[in-house]
Amino acid sequence: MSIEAKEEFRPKIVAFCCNWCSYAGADLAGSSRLGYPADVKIIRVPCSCRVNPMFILRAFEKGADGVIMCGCHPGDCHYSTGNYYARRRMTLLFSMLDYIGVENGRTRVEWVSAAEGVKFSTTMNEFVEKIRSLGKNVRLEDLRCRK
Amino acid sequence: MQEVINRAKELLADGTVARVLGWKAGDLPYNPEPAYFESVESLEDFVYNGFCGANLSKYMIEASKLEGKTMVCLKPCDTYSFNQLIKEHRVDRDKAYIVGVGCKGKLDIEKIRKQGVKGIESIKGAEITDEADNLTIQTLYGEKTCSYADAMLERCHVCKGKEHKIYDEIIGESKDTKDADRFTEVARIEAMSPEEKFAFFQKELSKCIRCNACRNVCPACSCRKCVFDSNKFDSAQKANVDSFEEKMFHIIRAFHVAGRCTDCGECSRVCPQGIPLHLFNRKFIKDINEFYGDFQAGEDTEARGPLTDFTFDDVEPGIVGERG
Amino acid sequence: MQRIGVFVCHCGSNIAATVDVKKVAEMTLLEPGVVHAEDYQYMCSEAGQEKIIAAIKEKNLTGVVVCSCSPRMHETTFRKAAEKAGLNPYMVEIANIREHCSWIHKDMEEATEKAVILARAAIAKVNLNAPLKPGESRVTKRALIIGGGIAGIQTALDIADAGYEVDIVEKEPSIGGRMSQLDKTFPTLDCSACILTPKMVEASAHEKIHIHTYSEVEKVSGFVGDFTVDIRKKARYVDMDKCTGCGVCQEKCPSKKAASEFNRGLNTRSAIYTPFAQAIPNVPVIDTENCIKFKTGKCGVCSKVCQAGAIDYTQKDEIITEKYGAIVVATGFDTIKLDNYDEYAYNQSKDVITSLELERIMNAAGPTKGHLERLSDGKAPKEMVFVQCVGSRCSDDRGKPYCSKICCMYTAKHAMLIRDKYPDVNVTVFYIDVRTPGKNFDEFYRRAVEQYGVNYIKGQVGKVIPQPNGKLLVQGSDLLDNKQILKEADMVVLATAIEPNPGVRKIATMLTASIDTNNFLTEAHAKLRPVESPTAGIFLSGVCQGPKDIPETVAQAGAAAVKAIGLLAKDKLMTNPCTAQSDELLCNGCSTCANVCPYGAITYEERQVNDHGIRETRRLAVVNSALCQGCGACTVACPSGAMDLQGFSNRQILAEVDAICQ
Amino acid sequence: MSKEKKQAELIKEISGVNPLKCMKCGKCSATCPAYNEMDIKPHQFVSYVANEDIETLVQSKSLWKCLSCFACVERCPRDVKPGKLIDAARQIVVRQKGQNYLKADEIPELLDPELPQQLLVSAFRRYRR
Repeated sequence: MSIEAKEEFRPKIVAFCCNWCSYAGADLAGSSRLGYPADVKIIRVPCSCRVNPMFILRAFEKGADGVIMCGCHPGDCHYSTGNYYARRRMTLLFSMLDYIGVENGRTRVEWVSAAEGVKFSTTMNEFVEKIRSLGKNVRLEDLRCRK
Repeated sequence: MQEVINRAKELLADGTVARVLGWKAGDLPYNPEPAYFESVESLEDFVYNGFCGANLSKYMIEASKLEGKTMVCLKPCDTYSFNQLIKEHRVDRDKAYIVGVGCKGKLDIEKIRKQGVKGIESIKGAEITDEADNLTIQTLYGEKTCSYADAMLERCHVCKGKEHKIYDEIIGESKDTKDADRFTEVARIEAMSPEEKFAFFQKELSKCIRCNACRNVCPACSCRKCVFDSNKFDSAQKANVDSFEEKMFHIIRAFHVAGRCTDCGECSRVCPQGIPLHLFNRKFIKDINEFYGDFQAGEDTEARGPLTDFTFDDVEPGIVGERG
Repeated sequence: MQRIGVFVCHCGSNIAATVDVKKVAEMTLLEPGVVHAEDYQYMCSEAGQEKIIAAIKEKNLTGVVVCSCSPRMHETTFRKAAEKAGLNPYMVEIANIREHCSWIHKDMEEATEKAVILARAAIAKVNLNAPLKPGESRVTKRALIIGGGIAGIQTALDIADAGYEVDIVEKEPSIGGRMSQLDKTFPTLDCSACILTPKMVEASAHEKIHIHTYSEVEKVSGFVGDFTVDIRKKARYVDMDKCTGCGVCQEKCPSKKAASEFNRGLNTRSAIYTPFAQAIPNVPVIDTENCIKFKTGKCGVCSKVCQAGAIDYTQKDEIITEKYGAIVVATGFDTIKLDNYDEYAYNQSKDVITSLELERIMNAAGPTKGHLERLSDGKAPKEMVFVQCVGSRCSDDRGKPYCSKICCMYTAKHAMLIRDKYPDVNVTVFYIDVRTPGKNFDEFYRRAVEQYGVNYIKGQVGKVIPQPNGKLLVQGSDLLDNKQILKEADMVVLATAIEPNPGVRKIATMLTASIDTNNFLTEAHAKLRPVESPTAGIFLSGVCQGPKDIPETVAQAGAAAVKAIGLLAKDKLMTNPCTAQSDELLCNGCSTCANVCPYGAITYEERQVNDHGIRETRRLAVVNSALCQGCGACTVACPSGAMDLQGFSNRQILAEVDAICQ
Repeated sequence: MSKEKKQAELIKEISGVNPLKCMKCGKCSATCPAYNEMDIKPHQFVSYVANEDIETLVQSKSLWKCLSCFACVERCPRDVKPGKLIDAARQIVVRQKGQNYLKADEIPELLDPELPQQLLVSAFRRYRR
């Protein structure tokens, strides 16, 4: 058996956060120094309803191992109704990914308010843990995109 | 068929319509193709038989732009697509004279071939007026018979009903040919392990040659320019490879028509590779029905589609994992 | 190709302690389009901003990426700096390497790597940025107040006094609201009508205030500064201009069996009625459900007796459309229904009443002319029991989870008034806690106990059992004595929880104002913006925002007025340039986007297009950029990708995705 | 974990009640038909569990005086349900004796058609986990 240290799996995780609640929640997690792994990279969108399923599939195609979308809690959307549409879209998309055999834990939606820094941090920790346990995304990645 | 032709002649002659949208015989006995007829004489080529599966609703998008009315022949299930197109302002109701044509289930030549029938010369029993329960097929190797029901398209086994949802007049009788549950196959896949599901779709989708037939025939895929042909998402189509790309294409295609797809089954009918593409659309339909209540696109021209609607207590996306 | 400058901030040691800022600057220089990169102690400082300005000028930068704190913190600062240097402010993007990186990671190498990736994503985005210009919209100098209770009246008066036109829409036939139903007010015990009616008169006489009673808001469109509102003025069947308010019609009306809403159904009124004597306007309405003329076609007594000829049975609902710059919601409250609280026997006994009903009983203009008596037999009560927290502070689905806030004080008031007027009546109050934060509030409550001998028992009532002898057996607990108490009472008064007016959810939906699970309207910020809705141009006044008493309501009404005045005082508003736009060559005209737009910002028009030589008329989506708030719901709903969001375009977000997943 | 804490946790687990939700209104005691028979009153049950003094609770007379009429469960505005706590405390006593008197799986065999329905229901209520 090789004595070489096995390189730790460092997943690539994309988090779409709405500007008004979740991005602010992530800021709060930061200013409260509530850590989560550096594997998570946040993309700011105005609202969870801006997240096109195409963005999520594209992330996977380019080699992301997990994609999480965060938005305001239902009922609290800055644009009143955006997250309700996002909820339906993501439910259907996730169900479809599950249907074609993608491990269910690779996608997640979490509602995080601007006050929920703790929730943001715990959610990200959990999610990274989950992705680590699932391992590398091989079912959705386009191998030609691998560098 | 003659009744439809006669009526078409009348409508053309009295100027009610400027053209007739129907089917004409193809080069083989089982591949009639959609066609316009602009004169009484040209109607000699008009056919309407069991192989006229093509849904003519989508042709009305272009026909709506033409001068004068178009008489369009729609089968009961085609009228759902037509309604959906009205809802999306893609066709002009006033430009269409809808003749609801009778339908007793449409035939799938592949189903006949799968029964070992080769070298087909002619087929009897496919005429719409025929009461025969069997098809009599003249082949190079002699006469074969096969039951009409066994030769039907998959979609006819899950027929939505014999009722035309929109029409100006109805010619001919229709029959409800439903004898199966349309979600059986979806449920069978859902019950598989992730590995099995992945293997199943990997196998099916790797057959895809990105010919776009599914997209071009689909009455819901009526975009002037498809996202897969535009630079808006850097998603313009690429060559066929055994990778994620086909899945991306088919998931997004199904997603774009989710809540709008009437389950007409044209995508699967025209796929040259025989990929059961309707399984994507049906999955969305099944989920929509389960999560948000039964919805049939094209039932009417008013109802809000499930993806442009919501309730305050919709299920959370986490349901997908919880359901197991 | 853009010429991009990258500016990496140390934020003192906030960033530099965990992120190798020099390395970040160095690495970003390798990215496409980057022609300049530097780091500095404090980018947001005057000197830091100067560096950005200088670099933009010297190197002809077309785009700027600042790697610093959250864009929520300093995006505006850096955009302004860029603007000073002559660069379009929307060519600036922020990579958040503080809150999202240095503050949450400990390992320098890891944090630096992440900071580089975040910078790379921002660079990828800026590469696709285009200059944006905010639009301007005008402000209509007129305010709409929804609800004509004390909150609405006070807000209207304050706004009108500042010189702006104000319309009040009240759904009842008169303004006045709940306060007009109250008898006395705590903690001073002055008569409610005596302090309210002058305000009502003042509002109705104010030249800038226009009151629409018996009216409801039907439709709201538009946005801050420029709302268009349809108001339905329900048919009164009485001509407002002709009616003199003499009251003869009400007197002569033969149909007198309708339950009086104003008296909480404790007595009846005529079919043609004003809710109360001091109603404003003092013009009755005909309740068609009870009017004999409307039911059978025969009668017409009111018309015959009206000397002014004001009765008009043919009147129709009228819709008026008006433009407003600001809208204040002052829809108030009602008490909850007690159908789920069988244990208090409210539906079984007439002598179990709510506190609001007691207000009417105590009021000289009320159903008993102000005499305290049992509604079942008219007898004067000897034993009265008050039950606190009925339906308030309940975590089950029967009641409300919040404290209704006003009950402790009005119960002390009732107890005191009864003991004062009827010293022979024993008053017992069952309470869980007595909550009296407020000026002179606790003193008031102590007076009830010490001076008036009201018997306060700590413990809740479990059951009220009507007895065959007409009495009410009250079963409660005394937690301090650790006893179960059985008490015979003549009347039981329930301090019923209050809830926002049931119609408020519909109004909130029309206004796209957010509302919480209890149907209270949400503030823009719970502490710092308590009278504003998150939806711009919508302000909150009174109980629609949360339970409060009269002084608080009046204070908040004034605050809402000031906020509205602040808006109305402006001539123009700048609009967010990050709005949706439709590519006319891709648009199908299918209306899917319009279906999901929360602002009604998308309309359709038939327009001639030239699609690569094909000239045809097409149905196309058009975004009103003044209405669009930039949520992006339409961009995902659009199947062809025709709809895109400026500043957050599909390609920009995908570029970020690609940069992160690289 | 101390023995007291363990027992309190067990009661919370069996009853599914969070005693911290109690706002000490006393409606449970107000409504209890067996109140006068009890040494520890229904509302006090909640604080005994919250204070982890289960020993006193299980020694009390009240434990066996509760009729399980569930009036307190029905009327509690805070979802605290003292009746369920009492039920859980009774179970603890039963279990302390070293055995479960009934296991859910064995019930069908033990069913006696002569047995009154009400007794059965009350047995289920008392002995189910």
